[in-house]
Amino acid sequence: MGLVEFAAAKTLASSAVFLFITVLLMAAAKRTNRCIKLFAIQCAVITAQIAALAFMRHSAEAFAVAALVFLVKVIAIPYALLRISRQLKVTPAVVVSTTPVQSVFIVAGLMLLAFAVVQPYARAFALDSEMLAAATAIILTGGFLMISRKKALMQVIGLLVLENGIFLAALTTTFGMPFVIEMGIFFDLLVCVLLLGIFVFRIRETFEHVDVSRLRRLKG
Amino acid sequence: MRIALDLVQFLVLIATAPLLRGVVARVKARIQNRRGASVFRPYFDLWKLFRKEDLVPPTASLLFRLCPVILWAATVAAAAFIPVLRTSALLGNQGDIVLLVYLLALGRFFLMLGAMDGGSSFGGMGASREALVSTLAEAPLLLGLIAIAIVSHGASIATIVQWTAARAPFELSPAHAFACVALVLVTIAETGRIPVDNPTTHLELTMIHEAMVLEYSGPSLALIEWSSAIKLNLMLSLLVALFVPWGMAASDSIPALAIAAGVWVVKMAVLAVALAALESSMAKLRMYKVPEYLGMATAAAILAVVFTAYKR
Amino acid sequence: MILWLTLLFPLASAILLLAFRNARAAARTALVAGAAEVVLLGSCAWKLHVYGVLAQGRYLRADGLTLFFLINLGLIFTVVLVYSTGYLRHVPGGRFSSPRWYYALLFLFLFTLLAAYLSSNLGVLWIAIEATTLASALLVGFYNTEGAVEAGWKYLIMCTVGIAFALFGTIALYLAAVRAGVPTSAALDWTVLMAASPGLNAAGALLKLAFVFVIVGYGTKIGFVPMHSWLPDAHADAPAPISAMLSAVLLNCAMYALLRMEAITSHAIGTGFSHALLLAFGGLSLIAAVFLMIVQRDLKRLLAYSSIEHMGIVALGVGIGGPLGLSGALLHAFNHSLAKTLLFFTTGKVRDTFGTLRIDRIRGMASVLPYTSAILIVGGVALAGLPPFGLFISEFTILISAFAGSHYVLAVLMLVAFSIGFGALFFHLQRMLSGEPHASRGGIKILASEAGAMCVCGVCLLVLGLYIPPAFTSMLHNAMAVLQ
Amino acid sequence: MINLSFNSCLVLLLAAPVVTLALARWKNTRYLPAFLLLAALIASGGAALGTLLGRGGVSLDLTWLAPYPFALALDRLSAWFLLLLSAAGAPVVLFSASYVERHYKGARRHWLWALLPLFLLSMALVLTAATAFAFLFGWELMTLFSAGLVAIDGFDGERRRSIFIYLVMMHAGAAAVIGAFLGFLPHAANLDFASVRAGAPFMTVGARATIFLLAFVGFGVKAGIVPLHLWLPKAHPIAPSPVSALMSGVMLKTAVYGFIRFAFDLLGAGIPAWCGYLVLVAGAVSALLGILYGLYEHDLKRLLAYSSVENIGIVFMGMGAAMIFNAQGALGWAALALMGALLHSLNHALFKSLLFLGAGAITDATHTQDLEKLGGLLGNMRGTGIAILVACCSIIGLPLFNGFTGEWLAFRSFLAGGELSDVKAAIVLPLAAGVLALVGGLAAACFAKVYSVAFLGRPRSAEAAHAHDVPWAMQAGMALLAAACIAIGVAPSMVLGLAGSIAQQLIPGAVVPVAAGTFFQFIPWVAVFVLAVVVLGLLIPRVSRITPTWACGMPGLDSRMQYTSTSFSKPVRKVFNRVYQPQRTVEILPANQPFFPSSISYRSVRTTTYERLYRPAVNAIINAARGLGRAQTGNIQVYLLYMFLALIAALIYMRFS
Repeated sequence: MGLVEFAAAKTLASSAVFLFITVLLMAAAKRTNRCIKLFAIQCAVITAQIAALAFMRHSAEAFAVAALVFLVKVIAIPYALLRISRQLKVTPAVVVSTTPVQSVFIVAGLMLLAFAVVQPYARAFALDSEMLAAATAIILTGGFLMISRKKALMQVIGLLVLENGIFLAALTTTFGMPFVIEMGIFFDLLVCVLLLGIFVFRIRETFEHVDVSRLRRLKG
Repeated sequence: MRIALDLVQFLVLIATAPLLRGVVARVKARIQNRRGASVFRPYFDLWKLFRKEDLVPPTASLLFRLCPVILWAATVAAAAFIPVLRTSALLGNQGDIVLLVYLLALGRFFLMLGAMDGGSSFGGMGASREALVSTLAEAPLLLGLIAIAIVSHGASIATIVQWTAARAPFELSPAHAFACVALVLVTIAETGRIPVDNPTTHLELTMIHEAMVLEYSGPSLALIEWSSAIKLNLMLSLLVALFVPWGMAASDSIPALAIAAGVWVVKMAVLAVALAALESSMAKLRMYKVPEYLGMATAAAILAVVFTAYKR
Repeated sequence: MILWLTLLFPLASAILLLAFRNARAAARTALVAGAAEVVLLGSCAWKLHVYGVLAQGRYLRADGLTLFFLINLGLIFTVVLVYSTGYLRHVPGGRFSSPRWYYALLFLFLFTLLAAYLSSNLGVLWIAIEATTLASALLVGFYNTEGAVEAGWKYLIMCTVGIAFALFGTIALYLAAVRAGVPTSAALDWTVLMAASPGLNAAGALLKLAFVFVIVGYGTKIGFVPMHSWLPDAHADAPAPISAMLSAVLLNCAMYALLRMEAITSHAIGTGFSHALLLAFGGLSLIAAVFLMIVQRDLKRLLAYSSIEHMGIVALGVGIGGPLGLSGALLHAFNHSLAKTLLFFTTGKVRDTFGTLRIDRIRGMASVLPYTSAILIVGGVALAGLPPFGLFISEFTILISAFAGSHYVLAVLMLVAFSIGFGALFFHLQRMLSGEPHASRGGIKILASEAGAMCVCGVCLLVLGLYIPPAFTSMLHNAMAVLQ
Repeated sequence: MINLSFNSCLVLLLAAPVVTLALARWKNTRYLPAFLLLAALIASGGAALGTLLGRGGVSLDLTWLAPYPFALALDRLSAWFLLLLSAAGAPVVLFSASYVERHYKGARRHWLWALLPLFLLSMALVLTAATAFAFLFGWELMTLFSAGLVAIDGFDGERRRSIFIYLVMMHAGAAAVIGAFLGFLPHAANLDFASVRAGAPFMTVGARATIFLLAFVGFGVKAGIVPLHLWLPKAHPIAPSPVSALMSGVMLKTAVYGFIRFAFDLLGAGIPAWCGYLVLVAGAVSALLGILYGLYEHDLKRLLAYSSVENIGIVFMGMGAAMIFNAQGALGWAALALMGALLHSLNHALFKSLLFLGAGAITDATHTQDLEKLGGLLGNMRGTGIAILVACCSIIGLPLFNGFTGEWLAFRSFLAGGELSDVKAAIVLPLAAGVLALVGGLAAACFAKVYSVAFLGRPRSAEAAHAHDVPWAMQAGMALLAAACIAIGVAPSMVLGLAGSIAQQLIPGAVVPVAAGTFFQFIPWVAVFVLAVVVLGLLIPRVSRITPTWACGMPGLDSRMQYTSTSFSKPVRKVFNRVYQPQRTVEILPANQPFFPSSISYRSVRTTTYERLYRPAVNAIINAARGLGRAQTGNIQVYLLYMFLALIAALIYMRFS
C-alpha cells in the first residue's frame, strides 16, 4: 500500500470527524469572517475527500470535480464573501438569535438526529453511515444557521453550508452525479452567490443595515 | 226545483239578517231593563239610509263608493254557502270552507280600503284594528272548520252538514266540541260583538268596525250595515248548521221544510238570546287583550285538529 | 435542431439586448426577437404536433406534456412582452434597472424556462429551475425600492433553499435508479426512468425520500403552503408584467417539474404516497390561501395569494388523479395563467393611476378607470371560477374527479374554499371599484399594446370557457398520455 | 314548430345584447332591444305552451360546443317555468321599454339592455337544462348577470355591501347546488338528467338524504328561505324596478324549479320522510316571518322583497306537503299539493312582477318608494292604481284573483292530510293550514296597508300630490299582468290541467283528486254570482255630495293626521313584539314642554336581524385569517423555519406511511 493510498484511505476515514468539527465551530463562531474561513476549511475537507475517492476509483472526472470544488468553494466563494464582508463596513459580529452555547448544543442535537435518521437507510443501502450522517448534519446545520443568524451574509453562508451537505450526500451515496450536471450545479451556485452578493449590497444601500430579521416590511 | 229552494233559503238568510239584529238589540234592552226599539227597527234604518244622500269626502277616490258594494256582494255570496233549511245551499254544495272564509276576507279587505280612503284618522284607526282582529281570527276560524271537515271527510259545507245530520246528536267527537268553542269565539270576534268590539259604541277611541264606517253615509252605509247584519246571521246559521243540524229538511216536501224553518227560527232565537245575555254580562276587552282572547280560540282549534288525528 | 434553436435564441437575444442603451430601440429589438422566438416556438409546436416527440442529443427532448406547457409559455410570454413595451415607458434608471436590462433579463428568464421544459434530464431540469430563480431575481428587485430589495432577497434565499431540497431529492432518485441497475449516464433521463420505473420498486424507500424532498423543494417554487412565503412578496413588488410571468409561467414550470417527478414515483411505487402528499400540500395551500386573501391590504399580494390558491387546486387535481383529475389540473394551470396575467396587467394601470396598490387607498376605480375596472371584474369573475370563463370548466372538472373518486371530504373542502376565496376576492375588488376617488386623478389612457395584451388573455379565457377547440383537447390528451 | 320557436328565442336573446351594443350610437334604434326581447319571450312562451299542451317537447344537444354534456330539453316541468318566465317577462320588458328610456341615459342604458337579455337567457338556460353542466353554467351566469343589473343603479356604500352579500351568498348556495349534482356522480357517470334519474335508485338512503339537504340549502339560498334569505331584502330593493320584478318574480322561481327537479324528479321517490317535514316547516317559518317582516317595512320595495320570502315559503309548504304525501303513499294528494306549489309559483311571478312594476311606476311618478311619503295616488294614477289593486288582491289570496287558486290547492291538500293514517302527518298538515291562514291574514293586513297608504286618502308629500300617471307602455305592461291575474283567478281550470299533467309526470301513478277539478270549474260561477251582486249594488240609486271629512268638528284636517304606514301596522307589530324586538326612539321637541310639543318624531327599528346568525361563522373565518396573517411575520428566518418544519412533517409522514 502506497503512501498516497494510505493518505486517501485515512482522509476518507477521518473526514467525517473534521466535518463535524467545522460544523460545531461554525455554530459557535461569533464573527462572520471566521465563519467564512470555517466554510472554506469545510470545503477543503470535502475537496480532499473527493480527491481521495477519485484516487481510489481512478476516475478522471472526479479529479476534475475536486479541482472545481477547490477553485469554486475553497477559493472563489470565500474570497468573494470576505471581500463583500470587508466592503460592507458593518460590525463583524454574526448577530444571533441564540447564544453560542445554545447554538452548539442545538447543532450537537442535530447531529444526533442526523445519525438517527440515516441509520436505517445506511443499513438498507450498505452506505457509510458516518459520512451520510455528516452530510445530513451539515444540511441541518446549514438550515439552522439560516434560521438563527440575522445577518444577510450569514444566511448566504448557511445556504452554502446546506448546499455543501447535499453535495456531500450525493458524493457519499452515488459517487457524484454525471459530470455535466455537476458542472451545471456549480455554475448555478456561483451565480447564486453572485446574485446574493448583489442583493446584500442593495440591502445595505437601501436599509443601511444588513439584518435580515429587520426586513419585515412585507408581511401578512 | 232544488235551485229554487236553495234560492229561497239564501234569500231568507239575507232578508232575516236585520231582524236578527233587531231581536238581539231588543233582548239586550230587556235584559238591561229597557223597553228597547222594535225588532224591525233595523229595516226602517236601512230604508231610511237608502233614501239619503251619499256624502263623499273630497279626497276620496272611486274606490270609496265601490268598497261597500264589494263588501256587500262578498257577504251576500258567502251567505249563499250556508245551509239553512235544507242540508244543501245555493253555492254550498261545491263551495268549501276555504272559499267561504276567503270571501269574507275579500269583503273585509275592501272595507278596510274604504275606511282608509276617507283621509281621516278614525278610518285608519278602525282599519288597523280590524286588520289585527281579522288576522288573528283567520287561523282559528279556518282550523276549526278544517277539524270538522276532516272528521266528516269533506271540504264543502253541504257535505259536512249532511255528514253531521246523519249522526245521532251525541255521537259527535271531542274535535267537534273544541271546534265549536273555537268557532263561537271567532264568530263573536268576526261579527264585531262584545267583548271584542262594541257595535253600539259612540266613543271613537274604542271603535273598530264603527270607526271604519265613520265616513260613510246614505246607501253606502246602508250596504255596510246590511252586510254586517248578514254576516252575523250567516255566522250564527253556520254554527247551527255545523254543530246542531238536526231538524233540517231531509226531503224537499213542504211539511219537512216548514218544520225545518220552525226549528231554525228556534235555534237562532236561542243563539240571539245567548248573544244578548253575553253582551250584557261582559265588558268590552281592551284592545290588546283581544289577541289573548283569539289565542284561546286558536288553542281550541288546534286541539280540535289534534283530536281529529287521535280519535277516529 | 429546432429545439436547440428555440432554446438558445432567447439567450442570444438577451446578450444582444444588453447592447441597446436606448430604451425604445431595446423595446423594438425585444419585440422583433420575441416575434422570432414565437415563430420558432410555433414551428417547434407544429413539429411536436406532427411527430409527437422531438429529441435532440442527450439532454433535449420535447413530448406532449412539453408542448402543452410550451404553448402556455409562448402565449403568456408574448402578451407580457407586448404589454411591457407600453409598461416600461417610465422606469427609473439604475444598475440592472434599465429597459435594456429588463428585456435582457426577460429573455434570459425565457431561456431558463425553455431549458426547464425542453430538458430530458431531471438533473438539467433542476439546474434550469434554479436558473429561473436566478434570472428572475433581478427582475423581482427591478424597482430597487425597499420592498423590491426585501422581496428579491426573500425570493432568492427561500427558493434556493427549496431548490436545494429538490436537488437532494433528485440525488436520491438518481441513487435509486443506479441501485436499480440503470446506467449512471442515463440515470436521470426521464424517459429511461419512466421505462425503468417498475424496477425502481425495490428502492421504494429511497423513491419516497426523493419525492418528499422534491415536493418540498419544487413545492417552494410552486408556492405550496407553508413554503409559500416568498411568493406574495415577490409578486407584489415586481413590475406588473414580471408578476404575471412569475405567477403564470414560473409556477407552472415548477409544477411541470413536479409532475415529471410524480409520474416516475407513482409509476414505481403506486400513486398512494405521492397523491397523499399532493393532496395534503394542495389542500393546505387552498385553505390557507383563501383565508389569507381576506386580510390582504395590497392588490398584488391578494392576487399572489390567489395564485397559491389556484396552484393548490392544481395540486389537488393531480393528487386526485385519474384522467379527469389530471386533465382538470392541466387545464386549470393553463386557465389560471391566463386569468392571472390579465389581472396583473390591470394592476399596472391601477398603480399608474393611483400611485399605489394599497386596497384601502384605491377608491372609485369604476369611475376613474372604467375599462380597466371592467377588465378587473372580468378577470375577477374568471378567477373566481365562474362561467363563462375557462376556470369554471377546469374547477368543475377537478370537482367531478373528486366526487367521482369519492373524495367527499376533499370535495366539500374545495367547495367551501371556493366560496371563501370568492368572497375574499370580491370583498377587496368591490371596495376598490366603488366610492369617491381620494384624489382627483385623471384615468390614464390604455395603450393599444396594453389593451391588445389584455384582450388576448380575455378572449382565450372566454374561448376555453365556452368551447374548447378539438386541437386543444387533443393537445391536452397528449400531455396526459405522457404522464400515464 | 316548438323547436323552431325555442331556438329562435335563444338566438334572439343571444343577439339582443350584441345588437344593442353594436347599434348603441343610433338614436332611432332605442326601442329595438325591447322588441327583440318581446319577440324572444313570445317565442319561448309559445314553445313552453306547446310543450305543456303535449305537442311534443324540445331537445337541443349542444355537447359539440361545450367540454361537458350540454343539452337543453323542454319537458312539462321546464315548460311550466319557461311559461312563467315568458308570462312575467314579456310585460316587464314592455314596461322597461319606456321605463329604461325615462331613467337611464348613455352607457348605463346600453348596459341595461345588454344585460337584461343575458339575464333572461341564463334563466332560460337554467330552466331548460338537461344536464348538470348546463344547469350550473346557467345558474352561475344568472347570479352574475343579475348582480350586474343590480349594480347598474350605483355601487356605493350600503348598495355595495348589499351586492357583495348577494354575490357571496349566491356563490355559497351555488357551491351547495354543485355538491348536490356531483353527489350523484358515482351512479351517474354522464351527469345528464336522464342518467342521474336512472342512477338515483341505486344510491343509499343516506346519500340521497345528503344530496337532498345540499339541494335544499343551495336552492333555499336562492329562493330566500329563512334564515338563508339574508340577501333577498338587500338585493331586490336596490335593483331597477323591472329587474326587481324579474328577480323576485322569476329568478326565485328558478330555485323552486331546481328544488322540484331534485326532490321529485332526480331523486325519485326514495327520500326519507323527515325531508318533507323539514321543507314544510322551513316553508311555514319563511312564510310567517317573511310577511311579519314585510309588515314592519315602509320602504315599498323592501316590503315587497319580504313578501317574496313569504310567498316562497308558501310554495315550499306546498312542496313539503307533497313530499309528505308521497312518503305516505297518498300520491293523488301529493300531486295536488305539488300543483299548488306550481300554481302559486306562477301566480306569484305574475303578481309580484306587477307589484314591483307598480313600485317602479310610483318611483317614476313621485321619486320615492317610501310609503310614508305617498298617499292619494289613485286620483292621479288611475291605471297604475287599478293594476296594483288587482295585484294586492291577488297576493292576499282573495277569491276570484289568481293568488287564491294556489293557496286553495295548498289548503285542500293540508285538509286531506288530516285523513292520513300516520298520526304525525295527520296533525302537522292541518296545522300547516292554520299557519297558512295566519299568513293570509297578515298578508291582508300588509297589503291593505300598502294599497291604502300609497293610493288612498290624502297625499303625504308634494310629489305624491302632483304625481302623473306613467306612459302607456308602462301601463300596458302592468295591465297585461293584471289581466293575467284576473284571468287565472276567475277561470283557473285551464292552468290547473297543465299543472296536473306536470304533477302526474313527476309523481307516477298519481291520480289527481277530482275535488280540485270540480271546484275550479265552480269558481267562474262564483265570479258570475259576485259580479251580478256587485252590479246590483251599483244600480242602487244614489245622490252624492262632496263634504269635508269628519274631524270631530274641528277645522284643518290635514294629511299629517292620517294613519301612516307605521301607525297602521302598529297593532300587529305590538302583538308580534317578540318577533321584531324593536328599538324605539321618541323625540319630543322642545323637551321642556312634553304636553305641547312643536314636533314629535318616532322611529322604530327592528333589531332581530339574521346577520347575527352568520356573525359567528364570519368572525371565525376572519379570526382564522388574521391568525394566519400573523403567522406571515415578514421575518425570513421564520419562513425558513416553516419550510424545515414542512419538510420534517413530510418526512415523518413518509416514515409512517
